[in-house]
Amino acid sequence: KSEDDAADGKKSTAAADAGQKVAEPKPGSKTCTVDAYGGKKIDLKDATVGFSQSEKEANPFRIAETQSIKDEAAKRGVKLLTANAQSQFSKQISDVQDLLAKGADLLVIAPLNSDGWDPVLQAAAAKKVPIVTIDRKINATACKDYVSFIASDFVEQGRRAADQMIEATGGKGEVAILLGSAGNNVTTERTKGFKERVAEKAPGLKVVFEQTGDFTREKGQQVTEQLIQSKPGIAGIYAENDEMGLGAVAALKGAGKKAGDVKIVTVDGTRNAVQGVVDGWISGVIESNPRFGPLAFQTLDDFTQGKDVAQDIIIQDGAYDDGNAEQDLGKAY
Amino acid sequence: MAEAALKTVPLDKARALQWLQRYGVYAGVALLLVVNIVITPHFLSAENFRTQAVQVAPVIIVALGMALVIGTEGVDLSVGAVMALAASVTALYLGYGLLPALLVVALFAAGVGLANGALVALVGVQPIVATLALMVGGRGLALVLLPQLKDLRNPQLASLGSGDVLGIPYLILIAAVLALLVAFTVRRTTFGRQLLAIGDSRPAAQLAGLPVRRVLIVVYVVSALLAAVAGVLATARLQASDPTSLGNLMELSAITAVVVGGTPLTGGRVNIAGTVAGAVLIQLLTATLIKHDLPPSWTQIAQAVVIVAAVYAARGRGKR
Amino acid sequence: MAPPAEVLAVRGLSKAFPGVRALDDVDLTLHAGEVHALIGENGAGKSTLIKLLTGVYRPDAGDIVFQGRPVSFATPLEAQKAGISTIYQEVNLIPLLSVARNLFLGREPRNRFGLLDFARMHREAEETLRGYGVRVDVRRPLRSLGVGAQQMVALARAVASEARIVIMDEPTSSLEPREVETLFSVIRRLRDEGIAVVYVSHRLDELYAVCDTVTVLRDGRRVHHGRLADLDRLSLVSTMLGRELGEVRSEGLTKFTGDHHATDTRPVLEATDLTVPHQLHGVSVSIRPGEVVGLGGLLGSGRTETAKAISGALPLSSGRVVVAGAPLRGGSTPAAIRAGVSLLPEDRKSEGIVPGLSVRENISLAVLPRLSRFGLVSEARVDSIVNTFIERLRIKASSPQQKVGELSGGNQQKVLLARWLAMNPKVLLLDEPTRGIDVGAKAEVQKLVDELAADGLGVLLISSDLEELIEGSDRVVVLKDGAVVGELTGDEVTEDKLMRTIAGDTPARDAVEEAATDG
Amino acid sequence: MTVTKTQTPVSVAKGRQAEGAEPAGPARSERLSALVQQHGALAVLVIVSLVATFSFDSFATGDNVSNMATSSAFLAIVALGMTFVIITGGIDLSVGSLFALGGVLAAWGSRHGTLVALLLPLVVCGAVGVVNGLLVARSRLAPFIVTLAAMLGARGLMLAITDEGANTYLIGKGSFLAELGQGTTFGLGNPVWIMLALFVAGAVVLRRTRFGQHVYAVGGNEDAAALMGAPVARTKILVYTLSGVLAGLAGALNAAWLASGVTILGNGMELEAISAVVIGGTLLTGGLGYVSGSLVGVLLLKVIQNVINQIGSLDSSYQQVVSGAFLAVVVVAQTWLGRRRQLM
Ligand SMILES: Nc1ncnc2c1ncn2[C@@H]1O[C@H](COP(=O)(O)OP(=O)(O)OP(=O)(O)O)[C@@H](O)[C@H]1O
Ligand SMILES: Nc1ncnc2c1ncn2[C@@H]1O[C@H](COP(=O)(O)OP(=O)(O)OP(=O)(O)O)[C@@H](O)[C@H]1O
Ligand SMILES: [Mg+2]
Ligand SMILES: [Mg+2]
Repeated sequence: KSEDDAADGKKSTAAADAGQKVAEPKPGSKTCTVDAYGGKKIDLKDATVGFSQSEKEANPFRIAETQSIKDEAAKRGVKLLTANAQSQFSKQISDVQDLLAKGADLLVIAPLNSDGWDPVLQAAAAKKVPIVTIDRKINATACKDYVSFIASDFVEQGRRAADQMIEATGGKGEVAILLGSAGNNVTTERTKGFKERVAEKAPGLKVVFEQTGDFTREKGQQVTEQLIQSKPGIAGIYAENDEMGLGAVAALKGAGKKAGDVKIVTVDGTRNAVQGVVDGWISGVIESNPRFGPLAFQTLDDFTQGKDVAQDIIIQDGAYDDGNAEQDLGKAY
Repeated sequence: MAEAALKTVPLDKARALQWLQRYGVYAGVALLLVVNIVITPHFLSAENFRTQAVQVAPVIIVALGMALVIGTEGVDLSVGAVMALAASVTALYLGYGLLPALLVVALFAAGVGLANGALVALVGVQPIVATLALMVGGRGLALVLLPQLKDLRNPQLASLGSGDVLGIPYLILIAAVLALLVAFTVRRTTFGRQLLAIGDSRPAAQLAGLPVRRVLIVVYVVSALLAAVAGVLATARLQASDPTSLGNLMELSAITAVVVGGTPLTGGRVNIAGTVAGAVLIQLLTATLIKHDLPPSWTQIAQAVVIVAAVYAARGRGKR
Repeated sequence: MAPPAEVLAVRGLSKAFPGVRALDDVDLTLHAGEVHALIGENGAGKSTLIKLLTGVYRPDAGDIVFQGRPVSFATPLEAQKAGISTIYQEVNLIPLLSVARNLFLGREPRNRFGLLDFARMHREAEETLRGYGVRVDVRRPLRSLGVGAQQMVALARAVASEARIVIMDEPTSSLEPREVETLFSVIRRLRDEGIAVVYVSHRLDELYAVCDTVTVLRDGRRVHHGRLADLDRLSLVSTMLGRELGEVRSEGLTKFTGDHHATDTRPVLEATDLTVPHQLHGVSVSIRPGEVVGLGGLLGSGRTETAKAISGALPLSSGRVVVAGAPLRGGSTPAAIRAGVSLLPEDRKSEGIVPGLSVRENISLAVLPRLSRFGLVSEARVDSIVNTFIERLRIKASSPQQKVGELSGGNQQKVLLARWLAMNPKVLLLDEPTRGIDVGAKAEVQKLVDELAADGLGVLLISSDLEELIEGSDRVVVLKDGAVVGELTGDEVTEDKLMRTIAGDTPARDAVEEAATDG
Repeated sequence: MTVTKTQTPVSVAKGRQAEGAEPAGPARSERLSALVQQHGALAVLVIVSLVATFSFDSFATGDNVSNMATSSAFLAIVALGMTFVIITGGIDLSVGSLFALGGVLAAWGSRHGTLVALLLPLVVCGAVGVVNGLLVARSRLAPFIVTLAAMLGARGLMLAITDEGANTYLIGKGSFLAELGQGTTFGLGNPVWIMLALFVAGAVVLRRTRFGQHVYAVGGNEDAAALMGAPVARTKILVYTLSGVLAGLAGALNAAWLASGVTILGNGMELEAISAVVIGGTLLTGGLGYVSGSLVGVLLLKVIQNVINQIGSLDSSYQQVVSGAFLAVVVVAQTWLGRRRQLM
């Protein structure tokens, strides 16, 4: 018996209207077709789709992502093969190869890393298997090595987080960044966007502390504890995911701070974080929507029917702040 | 006397070496404290010391069990997984109240400890491989039980994580009591002596009629139980159960603390005070690097250097 | 005849360990073709001297002149290359490697591609070993050989290199008589080739059989040197122990009186039909209180296994052990110990002592649960027991806190005896209790066994030292190939009879060679 | 003290010499169990593969086999070095980090030519290996802790040269290096051939050279080996160096295969390599081991992973439970077989 079984119920009801919306494609953005890619038209219904997930389905983002793929496949009656790389990149490479060997006609990949996909792309190209990558980009040529890329713009997420931070702190003071795990390009891009925007719009805001919290709540808490001891005057903390942000909240609570004493901005949009906004501990959450299923399958469907699909499908992410957190809580995952 | 004069020089060196061998860790801790007090702003405050102590407490608790295991010439790689398992089980059973949940946690941990102990003592599998199997499987089980992080809102658990008596947080208190208990066990009990004898020479212990298998199994169970305590405390502190990342790499931190603290990996000797100091040394080092906002690459390299330096200083003297 | 060339001259060699002056200002001279006995009590410094000569330890003071040049070897390898080969007392060969590889390690024959030439290696290894009476499949791992054969491999290895000096630290402690003979013939051959031999042994007969000269060490100092023939056995012992000749003479060389009287006719230990696959085939032994029963047999005849089976250290496939009327649960050492059966293992270093623990902890190891309450040790009671035994057995240690690993062999043996005596056992199984310990300590151990038997203890005595077996036992059970082949009682216990029973119908030589060629 | 507790006095190590009843018996069963210990993993591999072949259509296909071979090659090269280390009675935890470091160095170096790209990882990782070896052999520190430190240090170094992991260096398409990693010869990837060549060389070195004899001797009984004149320290330094070099090489080849110096590689690889070596019949206590066994061990791990993927529907957490359980079963089986052997 769990402590708060009841709370879980709410989730599913709201999930329906929290699907991804595509940002208006910029004029002139590139598209791809089966002919250009060099495959053949097939009917998605008879096809086998292979899905390679990068990390264990153990955090809200991955859970929602895998679930949404599975749900959509079930809805469309498509045969789905799945594999999970358990955060090991070498395993993901062999996972995808296994999926190909098992006869996947189409691939959806949530890459653990942007680089190092040559062997997989070659193998897929040899079999003319179209690839759609979700949530993270593969560094390769679109419409040649893969069909399209559906994801949020991480740099943009960083920029928007910076906007929120500037607003919350009034653009002055010292802020800290809780970095994601080292070597991860989500980390790199969310940092880049944040720093760029701060430098550009609020020179009064200084990034004085950047330490990794490995995307986990525990590390986020521990690092923040050290931070508030050595820099008691810190005005804001930018956490590159919700978990670290919640860790920071725990640390602040532990140190006897009040909600709002230190402004926290996070990225992801999980339930707990949005609840944090409602409670006043978190100033803003930039959404990174994990529900890739509908969009991914729509793209595959269009593509296999011979229609044009965009090469870069950037999702319009939402954001939560004290204005909308309460009513949008249901949209969070 | 000429002879005496001749001897003083090498003798002093030998003595210094011996001193370093015995007190090196403590000297290291003292040095880091002094350096920090000088260069780190706001270091010298009760709050700060409390933070460091609270953060290191779970590591110490795990390292205590690890020290016992290493004393028997074994090693336990599954401690991190047991922490995760403890977190999962706590979350699952907290609905029945804290105490019942803790009992179930203890059962699970004892199960893992028994499995480790049985593989090592009854089947004769090398500890490193036996516990590796449980490290992989244990974390898997934790995730099967609770596939994702879960927030816990239990006031009792919350007070366990952040409450205190007379200003001393429970976490520190528990770690201290456990450390004393384990140190006492090693020094004063039959079990402690038997453990050391087994670690020093297993065939001799066997022929001396010691209950070798029982002692080994108990040691692995104790290690698992201590890891579970650490897991529960970490969960209580976090107010959330996080089976994915809780206890990751804890086995390495614990082993490092034990070895840096002067317990040899070859068994037969256990240094509990040193183990505590070893854990504190690594904690202070990490804190220093974080507080001065040095990049992670630095942290890792610095840890590597400190580990080697500490073990080098404490090494048994080589060829005479 | 011109005096043979001086091969080695050692002057003023000293070495101290923390708390011990292991060697103090020792001189030693060796000539080509000389067999030099190095003797002394346990802990006198013999092994230390050897280790200094061969680069295992560095001397604190003194110099070593080898073949006219001062040398200082940094490693045993250097010493070996220069021409000093050693058979060490404890560390020997590599059990998992094949016999041939052990023999040739470091000087393997190679073919023209620089790769090892196994065919040649095996051929040569077989040939070489045949010269030492060992016929085995040299491709098998060394550990599949008996101890004696292993020792012969070590010997062959040491002699095979271009040695000028061959040092043997207690080479015979695990050899059987026939093998000792082989060893002696090798030593004589070395002597004829002008190679100097340093020979360490606690067995005085052997010294007189092969050695020309002698150096006696006592407490790390050289107390005598000269021709061995000039000193009779008793004087040798008295110099070694530093006691008056008369005193030594009056006490005799063995301490056994040989006549114990069983106080009870009912046996305290009855082992019947002990069977362990491949090792024991239905061995039965019974011991009455106050009786010393000897267990005779060749190496590998199953004596150790019998003792281990009785003490529960080996699981039985059939057979039973009854102690004082109560059957024992098989295969459990703790159960046997609780019932009052204690085993002093043959292999003191790896199965007996716990080297890293102190004398105090080693003595109290088995008895600890009795000195504890709720698992807590009563330190006062431990101290009192430990002190009693240190005194009673005259254990020489710098303090009860000294590590047992640092003690000399004899004192380690006494610590083990103390461990068991503290348990107040009913039956004591002694497997080679005096192997590798000096005459003084040996006499003390023997006297102790006598006293214990007089107190009503049942004793099983395993010894490869026939003299000891004959003088010590009331009755001798003889084993061969894991089965009882005879029993001698009372007047039958004579050297001649025992030898014949042990050998059985087949002469010893054939038995061993037959075994050696299988596989 | 030179005389440590690792020594095995002859008297414990003795085996059966005289066994009247059945003279050939022990010898034959000894050989048999030696055979099983050496090839037990192979038997398991064959069984698992057969079962998989009959259960899954897509298992025994050319594609699948060649994929498994390629992805095994890198771990196998690492395990080869680990085999040498473990036979000496040591352990090397730094290989995972060195694998990552080697890859990054190769990718970085590829901008300065193929030679630099290939040599740099070998030299740097080899140097880390030398340091490991020196600390283990000369300063007599425990291999576990020395290589644990090296594991941290090497990863730190890798992060330092990639701007805390933010930079991924790429290897130019069509370069010699990329061809080396991605090309195939007779249907198998080049890394597989390189790996096979290394294993053959490794087997020859281990079984047919003096150095190989020393490796076994040091692991079998270090003190005895020293007294018998084996260069113990040099042997140890060499095996750690070899392990470092091979880990670096595996990393470099992997980078060539992936055409980039991926920074998130190699976590936990040391444990995988150790498992493979142990499953392959090499004793962790040293003195006994087989290069071929390690290869089989690696393949076994890969096949199991492949089978889990073939099942397809297993939850990621169940996958872990299954691999843990499998590991336990294999080591228990190994230990039973090994124990029978020790009785001899
Ligand atoms: N490594 C060591 N550390 C401390 N003390 C030692 C060490 N090795 C030897 N000793 C001490 O040096 C002295 C001489 O020991 P050594 O081994 O040379 O005696 P030994 O004459 O060979 O005796 P035995 O006949 O028992 O073999 C002993 O008191 C012993 O305790
Ligand atoms: N599992 C086994 N299979 C075959 N032979 C074995 C096995 N275990 C032990 N042996 C052999 O059985 C023989 C009996 O050995 P044991 O030690 O009992 O002889 P012993 O008479 O006590 O001689 P020692 O004087 O050396 O103690 C030995 O040669 C030993 O190597
Ligand atoms: Mg000696
Ligand atoms: Mg014996």
